[in-house]
Amino acid sequence: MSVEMLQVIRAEGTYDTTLEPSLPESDLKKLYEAMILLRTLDVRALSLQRQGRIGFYIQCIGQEASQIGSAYAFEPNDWLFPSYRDAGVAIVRGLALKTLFCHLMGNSQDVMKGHQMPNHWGYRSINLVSLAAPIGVHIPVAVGVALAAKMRGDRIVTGVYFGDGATSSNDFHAGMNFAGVFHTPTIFFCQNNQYAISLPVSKQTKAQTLASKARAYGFEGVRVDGNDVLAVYKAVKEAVVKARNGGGPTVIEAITYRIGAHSTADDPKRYRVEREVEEWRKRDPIDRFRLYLQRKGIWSEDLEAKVRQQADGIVSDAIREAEKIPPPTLETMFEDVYSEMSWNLKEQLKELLSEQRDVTKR
Amino acid sequence: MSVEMLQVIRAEGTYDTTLEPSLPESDLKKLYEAMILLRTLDVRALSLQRQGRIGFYIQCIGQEASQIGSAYAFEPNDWLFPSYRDAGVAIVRGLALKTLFCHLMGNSQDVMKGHQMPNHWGYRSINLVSLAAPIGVHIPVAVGVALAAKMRGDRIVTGVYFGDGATSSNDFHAGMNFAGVFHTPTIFFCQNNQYAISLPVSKQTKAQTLASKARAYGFEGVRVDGNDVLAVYKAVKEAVVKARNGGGPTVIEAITYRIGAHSTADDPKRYRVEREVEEWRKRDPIDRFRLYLQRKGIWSEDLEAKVRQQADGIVSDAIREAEKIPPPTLETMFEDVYSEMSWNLKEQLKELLSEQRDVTKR
Amino acid sequence: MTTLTVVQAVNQALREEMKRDDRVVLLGEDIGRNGGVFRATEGLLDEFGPSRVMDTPLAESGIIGTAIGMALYGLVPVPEIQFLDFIYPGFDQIVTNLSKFRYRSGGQYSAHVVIRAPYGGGIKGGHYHSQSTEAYFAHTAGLKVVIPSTPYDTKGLLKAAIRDPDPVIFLEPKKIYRAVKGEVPEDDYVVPIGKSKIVKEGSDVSLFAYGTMLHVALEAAEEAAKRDIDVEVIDIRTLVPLDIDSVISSVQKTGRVLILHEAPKTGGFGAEISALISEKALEYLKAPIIRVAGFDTPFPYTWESIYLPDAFRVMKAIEKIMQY
Amino acid sequence: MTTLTVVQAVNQALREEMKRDDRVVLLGEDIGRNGGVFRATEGLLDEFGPSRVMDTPLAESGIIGTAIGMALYGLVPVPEIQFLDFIYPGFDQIVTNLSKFRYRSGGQYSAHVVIRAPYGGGIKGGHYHSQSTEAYFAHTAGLKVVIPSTPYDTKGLLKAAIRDPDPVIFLEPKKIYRAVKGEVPEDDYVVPIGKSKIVKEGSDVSLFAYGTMLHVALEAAEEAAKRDIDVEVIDIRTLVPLDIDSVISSVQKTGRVLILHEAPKTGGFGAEISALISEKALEYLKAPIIRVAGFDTPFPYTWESIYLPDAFRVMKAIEKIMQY
Ligand SMILES: Cc1ncc(C[n+]2csc(CCOP(=O)(O)OP(=O)(O)O)c2C)c(N)n1
Ligand SMILES: Cc1ncc(C[n+]2csc(CCOP(=O)(O)OP(=O)(O)O)c2C)c(N)n1
Ligand SMILES: [Mg+2]
Ligand SMILES: [Mg+2]
Repeated sequence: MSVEMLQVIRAEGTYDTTLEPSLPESDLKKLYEAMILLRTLDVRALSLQRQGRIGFYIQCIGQEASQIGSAYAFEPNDWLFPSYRDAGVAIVRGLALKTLFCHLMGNSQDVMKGHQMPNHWGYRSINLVSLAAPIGVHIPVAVGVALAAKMRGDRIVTGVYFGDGATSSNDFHAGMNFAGVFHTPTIFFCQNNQYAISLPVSKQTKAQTLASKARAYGFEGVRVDGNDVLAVYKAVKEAVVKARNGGGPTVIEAITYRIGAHSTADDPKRYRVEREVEEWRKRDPIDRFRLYLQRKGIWSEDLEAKVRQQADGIVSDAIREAEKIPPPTLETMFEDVYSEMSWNLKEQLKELLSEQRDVTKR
Repeated sequence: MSVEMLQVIRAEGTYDTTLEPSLPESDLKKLYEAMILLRTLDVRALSLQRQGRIGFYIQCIGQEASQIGSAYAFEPNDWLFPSYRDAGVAIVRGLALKTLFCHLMGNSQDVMKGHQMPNHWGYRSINLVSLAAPIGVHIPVAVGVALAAKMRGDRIVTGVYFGDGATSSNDFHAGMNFAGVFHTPTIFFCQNNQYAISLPVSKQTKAQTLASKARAYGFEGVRVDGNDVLAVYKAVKEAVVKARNGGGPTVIEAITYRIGAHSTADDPKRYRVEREVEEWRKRDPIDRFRLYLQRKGIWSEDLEAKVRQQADGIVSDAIREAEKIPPPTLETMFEDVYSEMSWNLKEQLKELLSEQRDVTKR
Repeated sequence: MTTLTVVQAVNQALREEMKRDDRVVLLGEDIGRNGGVFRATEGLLDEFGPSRVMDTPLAESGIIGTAIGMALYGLVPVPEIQFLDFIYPGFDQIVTNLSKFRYRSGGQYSAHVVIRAPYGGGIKGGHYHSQSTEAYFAHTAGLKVVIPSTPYDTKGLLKAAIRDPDPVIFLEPKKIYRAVKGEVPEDDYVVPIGKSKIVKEGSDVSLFAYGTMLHVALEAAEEAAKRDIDVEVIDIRTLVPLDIDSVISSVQKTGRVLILHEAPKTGGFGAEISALISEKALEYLKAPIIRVAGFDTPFPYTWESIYLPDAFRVMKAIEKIMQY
Repeated sequence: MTTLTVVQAVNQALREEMKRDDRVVLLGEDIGRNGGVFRATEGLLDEFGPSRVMDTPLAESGIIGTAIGMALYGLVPVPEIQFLDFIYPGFDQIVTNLSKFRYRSGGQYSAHVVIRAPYGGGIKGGHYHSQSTEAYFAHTAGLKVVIPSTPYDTKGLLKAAIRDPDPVIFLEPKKIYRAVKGEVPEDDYVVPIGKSKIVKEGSDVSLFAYGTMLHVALEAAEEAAKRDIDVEVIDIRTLVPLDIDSVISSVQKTGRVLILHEAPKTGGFGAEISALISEKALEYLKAPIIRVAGFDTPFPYTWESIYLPDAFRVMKAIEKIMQY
């Protein structure tokens, strides 16, 4: 297994025409728009959290190419299993941002009914499966969906998103092995953003590459430049097509970097030097793609202004709308434990309501 | 990673002098004696179980070269973590067979005090760690012992035994990764006996070889002919020396075959054909080593008779002695839950004793 | 009607449900060609083929995690865990995913999986083939926990579990897999989840038990009858959701409570039953609530038969309670 | 004496024990340079170096399994699990190895490991950063389970745990990590494992609590005092082995029992306390035993403050019990 990595767009925006995926201009623009929207969302959500308007947030700044490029390679009926950092996946799937902010706020229009903490999204309507925080547990689940679809003869693919740290988890091992053995149409999309909270990937594993771990399960792994949206798109697209045609699973390792903190509860200054971050800032995935679009004659100042304005509008509107929505009722806390409320839950709900407490305090 | 496997003694007993380990005749004889003793023990223990004189047994017939050759490559102060199938490891360590049978019988001289079921051996006196039945859980423990020794500056190595099936377990993944990251002196000795109960290894994983899984953790794996005691010895010895010299962990995959049933509760006719077993019987590890010894002029009919008689004697004496030993006292059931008996255990013991029941029934 | 063992009843329930509903699939270790180490899935591979009876690698988190995925996609997976003692590599999947999928998704997804596992002592398997840890699952909101004690109930409850929209932990009493036989109708029926059963009416003591211990309870009740003590034996059957009304009405009738399980006493499910009783029916109690249970040790090998509660021990407790 | 927070007390206990005994080593995720996500190990890497403060890969079964091995070899590992909610990948190691090493080896080996983990609600972390599953551990024979509620006890109990020869699950109330401050002596002391503490004497109701809920109990007791109800507040501190004598004598005094924990009610540790009381002190009870607990749902996000028992809810229960 080579430690090479697929790159289409070079740092300066030049590109390898032999590798360039054949995407029409409209798609290239969509990719760009999505990346800008994601960045805009990310910045605004962080500031909302700082202002106490949402309780918690996990940024993805720096990983836009990985998220947008990969998600774009799937078909709408493919099932995706994003991680907490992957707002980009939801964006590509067309999730309305108001819906997303209602979730971040846990209000009464949160599809998750305020049951889950921010960034733990899941929307059946767009085949995005609800996330659990414990690392790795979604991996065999994604394999199970793929296996079920295969058994049913449905030609869908599942894509599961996780980080470098997740490769150490039990469920990475179990999921990968089951995917290999049952030859499921599953894409294991690993964003190697160099850190698992404070742990650098060099201390996470001594494997030469994360992609190479696929060999332990009898299938292929591919490394791509995770800050190059076209490389990511190309690698994932090929893997998706292969999987859909019965070629089995693939691991994609996208080499990228977590520019921001792990989460709003983290302070990266404690464990990494600013200079390293600066180095990676120079490899910004949006800048890189912009240079490419410029070279292709697609980008213009006007386009930039329009795209940014549009993104700002979408995000601002979504926040404004979402903030109007009241919290869910107390009853919802007892819903969805079971398909029907059991006697003990009914009893507890009844007692709670009989307390007649002032729930404006929360 | 090649799928070749190290072989020293060929099927007919000829051998590769360039690979032959330099063992004096006395060691070769000891290896042979140990293999015969192990086979003798295995056959007798099985028949004891059939007669109801022990409750359960797990045979290792066919895997003698793997077990004896590997265990022989460690030093006495190295810590070994055998699996339930590895009576051979205990034999090489010099465990008195009476002690072993007292364990199989769970009597009052069982060092485990009758707490554990048969084949779940562990003897601190010979650095053999007590086993748990759930597959894989001893793997990170062996890594932890190695890590602690390394931290203490003690130049010991740990050897952990498991089967092909165990490579799918969570704890294989965790243990291997920790060993890679902390560069521990640990030998992962995998007896690939082709089956995990009824599951053939081809359905256990799609990896080309089990040894190759080491690469996913940044270290080396080696495949050896597990029915060739010298090949096993050589490969393990090299790995042990490397580990002791700070070279880190190694996986050894010994290719062998489980000639018998999985355990006395298993009926292999349900899932494999007799012809396959016959093929492997022809590759009997004891026969192979005998041919080698013959070619080396070490073996004679006399030696054979003596070794067999000796083994029979040791096993028969041990069984006779062990069967004389009465069961443990009821009190022992409450011991070793904690360093000191807690009030609830005392209360329960007291109540039990006050029942004044006839405990000859058991 | 035919006479079946408990494990045959499992087999029959699986077969019938697989015939009835092609979404029902089985997966687990050695369940295919080998028919399961206890033969619960015997013959099903031949009948339904390898895509509905899947032998899996040795990884319980893979089995349960994959099953959850299959359920999300609309299948009804019924994984077998070879021994309950081996479920812990998959415990994270149970606590984190299985029990919370419906809740965390606001009802969008449900992980309708029925995990079958033989539990408890009785085969001299030491602490790793004998444990009864139903209390872990009963304390995990979002799971239902069912433990049958007869062939009839086994078939009816397993069918009910497979048709129930929620995840069910279905624990099978391995000690009586073959030892207990009973009449089982050949036609389709279910035994509802969430309902206990008065197996023997009585007026002096309420004896609550489930699984293997139900039979110990009955044996003790018979013994007690000889001494003119009229024991009511209730088979709990479903631990979660517990049939609280039946528990309370029995206590109201007898005023004396004995709870029996083989799991260690401390923190066992008996504690929950006891606590509910002293919360809801304290005024009816004529004597302390007694739990007869496994000792607070790991499950022992040699003294298994002494560790496991038997009629002798239960009888002592009945006497104690009557003398109070 | 200095005033410390709970998390500072953890840090001080670790530092002192590491100084006292060079067998004590720490391992876990982000505990080194980062000082732990709650800063419990802050400064310890610098003081003791990377071989005694080890950042590990993201694998709890690796952390706990490796720690067990280190303990067998004679070290005293104190792994940190970042949140109790993340312990389940290592649950097999706990149930299978940690709790049973001494037993299964007939006392030859002991896995003297102290697992520290922040537990419980209070940081709006949803169901995966808030759970209180102490009952799982309390039902696992071979483990000791300790939950402190004050900085003083945190230091003393953690030191005791590190010196105790048995494996200890040491759960730290994350809600009050920083919120509760208290005087902590700078010199060496231990608070014995297995002893509860009467935090406030009283004669009307015995209120048992631990961890974060102890403070809720005290607040409720104060409120009750205003209404002339004299509540005795007992900090359980050690769940296993429980200080049964103190529990029973308090009940004998008051005859009214209220048990408070934030874990879901069904199968929570409150059930065990209740069951022991109705087994051993039924005749003293003047009212039903009431458990105030978390609801039987996964831990919710938005309504966390309502889910968690508070003084308001406890006060309602006190009133109910007094009116009985
Ligand atoms: C089982 C488990 N252990 C620990 C954690 C705490 N934790 C949350 S995120 C994280 C690091 C994950 O790193 P990685 O997989 O690289 O993803 P990234 O955050 O970099 O996107 C850790 C340790 C967790 N969520 N689950
Ligand atoms: C976690 C777990 N799951 C299932 C089992 C049941 N079981 C016992 S041995 C075994 C097969 C092990 O196969 P392998 O690792 O190849 O070792 P072998 O028995 O062939 O020596 C299985 C599935 C177990 N002991 N532990
Ligand atoms: Mg990362
Ligand atoms: Mg095998």
